[in-house]
Amino acid sequence: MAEHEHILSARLYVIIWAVLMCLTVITAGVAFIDLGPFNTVVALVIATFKALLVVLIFMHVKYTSDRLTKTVILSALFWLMLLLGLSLMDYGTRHFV
Amino acid sequence: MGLTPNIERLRGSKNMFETFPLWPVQASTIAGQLDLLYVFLLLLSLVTCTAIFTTITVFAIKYRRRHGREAEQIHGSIILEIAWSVIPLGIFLVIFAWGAIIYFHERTPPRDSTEIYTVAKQWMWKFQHPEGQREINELHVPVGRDVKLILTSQDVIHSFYVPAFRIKQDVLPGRYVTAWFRATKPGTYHLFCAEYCGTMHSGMLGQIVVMDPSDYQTWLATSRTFGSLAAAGQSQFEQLGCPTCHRFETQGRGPTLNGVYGNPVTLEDGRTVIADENYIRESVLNPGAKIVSGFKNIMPVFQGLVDEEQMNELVAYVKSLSVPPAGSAGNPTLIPPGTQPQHPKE
Amino acid sequence: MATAVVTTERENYINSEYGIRSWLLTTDHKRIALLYLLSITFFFFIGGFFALLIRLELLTPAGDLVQADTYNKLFTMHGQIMVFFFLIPSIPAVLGNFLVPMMIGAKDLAFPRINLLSWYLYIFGGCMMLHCIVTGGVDTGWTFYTPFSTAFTNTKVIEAGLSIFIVGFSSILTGLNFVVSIHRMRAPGLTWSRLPLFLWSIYATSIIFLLGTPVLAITLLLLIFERAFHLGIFDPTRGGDPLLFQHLFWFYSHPAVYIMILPAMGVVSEIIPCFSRKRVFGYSFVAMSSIAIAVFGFLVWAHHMFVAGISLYSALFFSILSYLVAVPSAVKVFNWTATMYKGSISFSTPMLYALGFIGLFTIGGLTGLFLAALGFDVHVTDTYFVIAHFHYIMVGGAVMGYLGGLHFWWPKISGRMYPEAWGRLAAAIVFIGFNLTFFPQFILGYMGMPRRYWQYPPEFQVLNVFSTAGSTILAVGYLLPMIYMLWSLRYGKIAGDNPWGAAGLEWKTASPPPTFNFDETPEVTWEAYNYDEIPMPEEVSLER
Amino acid sequence: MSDSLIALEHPTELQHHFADMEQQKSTSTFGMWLFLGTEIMFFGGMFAAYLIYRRWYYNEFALGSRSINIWLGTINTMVLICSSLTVALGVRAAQMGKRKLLVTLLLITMVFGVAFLGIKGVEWYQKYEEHHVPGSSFNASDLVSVGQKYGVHINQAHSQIYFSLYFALTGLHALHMVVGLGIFTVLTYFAWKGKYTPEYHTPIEIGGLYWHFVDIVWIYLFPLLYLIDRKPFH
Ligand code: HEA
Ligand code: HEA
Ligand code: HEC
Ligand code: CUA
Ligand SMILES: [Cu+2]
Repeated sequence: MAEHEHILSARLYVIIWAVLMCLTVITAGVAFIDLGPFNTVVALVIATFKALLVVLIFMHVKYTSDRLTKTVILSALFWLMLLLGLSLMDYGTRHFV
Repeated sequence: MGLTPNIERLRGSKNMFETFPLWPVQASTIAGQLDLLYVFLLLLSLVTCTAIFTTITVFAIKYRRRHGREAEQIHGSIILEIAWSVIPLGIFLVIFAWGAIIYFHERTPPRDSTEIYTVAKQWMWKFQHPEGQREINELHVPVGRDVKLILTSQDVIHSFYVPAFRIKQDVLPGRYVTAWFRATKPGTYHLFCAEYCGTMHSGMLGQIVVMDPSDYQTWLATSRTFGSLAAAGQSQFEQLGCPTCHRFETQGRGPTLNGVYGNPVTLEDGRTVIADENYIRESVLNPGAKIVSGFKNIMPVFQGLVDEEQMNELVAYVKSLSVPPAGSAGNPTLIPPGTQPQHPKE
Repeated sequence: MATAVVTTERENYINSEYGIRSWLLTTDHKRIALLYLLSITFFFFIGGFFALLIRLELLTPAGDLVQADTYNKLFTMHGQIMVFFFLIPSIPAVLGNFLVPMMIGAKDLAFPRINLLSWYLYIFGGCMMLHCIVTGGVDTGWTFYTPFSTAFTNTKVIEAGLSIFIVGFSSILTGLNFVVSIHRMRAPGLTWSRLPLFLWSIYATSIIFLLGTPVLAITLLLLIFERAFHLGIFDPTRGGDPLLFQHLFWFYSHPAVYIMILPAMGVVSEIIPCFSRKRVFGYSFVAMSSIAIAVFGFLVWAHHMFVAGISLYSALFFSILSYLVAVPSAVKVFNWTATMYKGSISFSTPMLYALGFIGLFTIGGLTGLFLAALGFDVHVTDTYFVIAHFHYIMVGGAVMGYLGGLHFWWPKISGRMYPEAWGRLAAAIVFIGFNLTFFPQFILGYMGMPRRYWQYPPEFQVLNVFSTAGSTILAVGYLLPMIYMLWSLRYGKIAGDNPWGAAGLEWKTASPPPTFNFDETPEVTWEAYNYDEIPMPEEVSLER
Repeated sequence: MSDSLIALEHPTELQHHFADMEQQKSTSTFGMWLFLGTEIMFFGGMFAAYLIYRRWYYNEFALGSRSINIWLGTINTMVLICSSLTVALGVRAAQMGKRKLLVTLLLITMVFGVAFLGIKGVEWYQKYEEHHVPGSSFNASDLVSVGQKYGVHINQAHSQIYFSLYFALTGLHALHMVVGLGIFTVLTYFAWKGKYTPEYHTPIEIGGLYWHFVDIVWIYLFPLLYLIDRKPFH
């Protein structure tokens, strides 16, 4: 294993950390500006971006050669969407007919 | 009330073979349609099962282990695989469509049904007829009339089930749901509670008495009435002080309620909703949830001040203020204390 | 007789160590499997005992044997025990635990200590459930519908919920172990396309364990909070929606029914080729259909809620998807049948159970199609039709599969043969008793007899009497195997390493297997089910 | 087969049922990832409830969210991100075999973790003082009057649903933090004992995965609970 184990530079970690910190400030700040329905959108986009950074860099997913890890993450997210999407579908259409 | 309010009903016959039916009575328009689907499904299953079981039996006998005969290794066949996925799928879709059509029919009450408000509670059924009759655990309806039930529960989830009509609907607390039927055959039929609701779930029985129209008229005439439901609603309306805000000649502090029911309402946040029973219910119990555009949120919350039956009366009253067809044939209309055009009675 | 050999017996997982400690602290997957076997059997008989009481009560229309409240507790605890403490763990935790490492040619599961932990979780949850039963029980139905369970009943919902919450984690960890082991620990040469179908189905089951069970866990947790603190999440008087509970519950519990049936399908896919001496017909289709069932099984949950007040559109959606998920089941049934074609079929007990499985599962599955038809479901939902449907699949299907598998691998597990004649007799009794118990319930259901009824109108009595009679026959059928299998532990004929002449790595090691399964890691160079290369021993064939 | 024989040909950290270190490592990490997958679904059930009630009771959710201290929330987010950094660096230290650095970083991580829980505690205490803890003493009349000021109607029962979800989500998250702290205590102990080497440090790695996951959950909880509606009223 040791031969293809990536040791990332400490600098990269610190940069990512700095970006995450900034994004936290931004997301809190943006919440005070009225963007209509886009407030939620912006907040979630930022959150997703932050989560991606953590997953890809801190959790090394970007550097693993193992496709299985990615499959696991994606399928868990897919199943989460099933749960949320299909139950919301009921709530969203109750007023029809 | 004792724990076993309806137990006598269960102890009718003496010998268990006295009645031994194998098919439920058909007493509504839907029953026939449903039984047809059932017969189709039974035949289909019979054919499928016979085919599969015979094949297995034939193979089991023909290819049973014998000396000197080896099994022949066969790996599979794409064509067969496709055939036996696609053909069943096709059959399945037919069943789906058939079931869906009946369901659609079951879930859309005809426009001019008589509306009967039903309140379920542990462990009894209460019915409020539009003409003002009230019944407990017994519902009288005439043959041939479309009856729409507007159901709600006072406590837990119950389920309104009349096997002879092949209809069932879970009755939820805090919300109206509807079901409908048109009886086709006079008689007395079981009403079951089909959703488990506690100790006396199996005692939450009732009877649906289907009568010839003339008998029904007599029954109406002889049974005690409490004034029509909408009229009762009107007096509730006045007692609760609704008219201070809801006037009929003009828009008061609250919107006029004439013609609200069944029509779209524009809300403050720009959405439009159709004012159905649940909307009216919510407007009274939790007015803040949907604010009518152009009005302030000043209406008091009536949650806890009206019980389910009073709520039904209020709903019936507000509905009576709208012109048919949104109203219903069976419901006597009230003359609102305003200037809204009136429509003739039934 | 055979007892003389004991002294010369090879060292195996059973005799390698002695003493209670060596069992309670074992990390050997085979010993853990036996621990599960014992505990699950225990719960099966408790659940069965409740079933018998239910049936006795229903012998007469009036509620005369027990009180209404007692009856409600009986079916609740019957359902909860049978589902969560017997059927869900049955094949995965007993046969799966025993066989998965051997079938992949590994020494153990990936995480042996976690495996032991999941048994302890099971036992902990089980004891809690027993405690709950002894001190009062629950009466909500196994489905825990709100607001009855949160605001109305005064029975021990919290404790029952917690116990199921805990066994849930036992399932999750078991599933995790299986998926990881199957991915990472296969013997060299054992490619995915050479995997026995039992492993495919266990793999599919584990997917459901992993992605479904957590949702049940959180749902039960919310239920417990709601009941303890009246938060309002499921309580309509506080603005909550009782249907949300149903959505969350069935999101897990529909896939859970596939947890119960998939492993049994896997067992059948092993037995039929063995006793037909043939490769499975359409191997890859049978394998893929397991995965398809696991995945599509997550898309149909609201078919349990057609009359519950969901929207018309989602009802249509969930109905049509229920039909899609039935297709892979159909594919399996057809492939099993085709496997027998031109085979060389013998009828030992496992094969009888497998054939019984096909028949009863088909009937259960077909009636599932009835239920998925929207309009039809309106009439029969919450009646005995549903009861009959799922007992056909769960008792007629899954339990038969479990018993079949237990007989099939018994020689491997114990090193002894069970008595064949008794085995066949018991299989026949189970089959007859089963049909007598549950077939009348289809008719009852269509006639309109609601489920969870303590008393019922007299016109339903005749059919109920049949059903009760059948259940006593069934009880005999279930007691027999327990007795003769215990008997066989001591007096059974010594089984060879491969008494059925079966394919699969587990048969290539000793019976019972040594602690680390294989003396050296096997290398697989053949396809699964290479029955053309393995002869069946004469005894099996002559015995027919 | 005797154990000593196995020990001779196997590194001590290799469990008997694995062929080599590589297999052992990839097995354990895969196991952790799968577990994290189940965790997503675990939180998922509550997200479903959250989404539905947020749509139904937007005003209550918005005002409830306003009543939570955004400063504490933001600071806590930052604290967690810092802890994620130290964990990532810790894994790196383990990869390079720097024992002291590893122990230090693990300890700092735990300090951050405890700080997070402390701040969380302050926040909960504030809610407790405001009677915003769901249950018999729940009282959101303050929110009702805030609502009146801005012309939004607040139903206290629905506010309670918001706070229930708030406490359930943050509580469950905090529980994960506590478990994480437990794991890290053990890891620190073994790291201090010098158990982890560049060849064998899988426990650090999967412990790290867990910690990062808990961080990610928070990254979502923060906007979902604290930032529903902070924009000025007009
Ligand atoms: C192991 C358990 C198991 C399994 C595998 C299934 C499988 C199926 N179930 Fe079942 N079901 C339950 C256990 C199970 N069920 C339980 C426990 C309940 C009640 C829960 C409660 O309320 O307490 C229930 C309830 C239930 C309902 C709700 C009933 C109600 O309460 O109103 C529905 C509705 O759609 C349904 C449908 C199906 C379908 C379509 C399948 C399909 O997967 C079946 C697929 C199989 C086949 C179709 C047979 C093989 C096919 C062929 C041989 C093809 C040839 C056929 C033709 C060409 C026509 N089930
Ligand atoms: C895996 C699942 C499983 C299994 C195996 C069974 C097995 C059986 N079930 Fe079960 N059943 C359910 C799952 C299962 N059931 C579920 C989920 C429900 C719904 C619950 C609810 O509504 O909430 C239900 C409901 C249910 C009902 C409906 C109750 C009602 O709605 O009012 C009935 C009625 O006949 C019934 C009967 C039986 C019978 C006769 C058996 C038989 O197969 C059992 C045979 C076994 C034995 C008879 C054991 C033999 C043992 C002895 C003879 C010794 C006993 C002595 C001691 C323990 C000392 N079951
Ligand atoms: C203090 C004044 C006030 C009182 C008393 C009052 N309402 Fe209202 N009502 C309003 C206002 C203002 C609105 C519009 C804003 C809203 O939707 O909440 C309204 C809206 C409604 C609506 C929705 C109407 C529409 O056009 O969509 C119904 C139905 C209703 N009220 C019924 C009642 C009933 C029944 C009562 C008595 C039990 C009642 N109201 C008492 C002020 C009042
Ligand atoms: Cu009411 Cu069951
Ligand atoms: Cu289902």
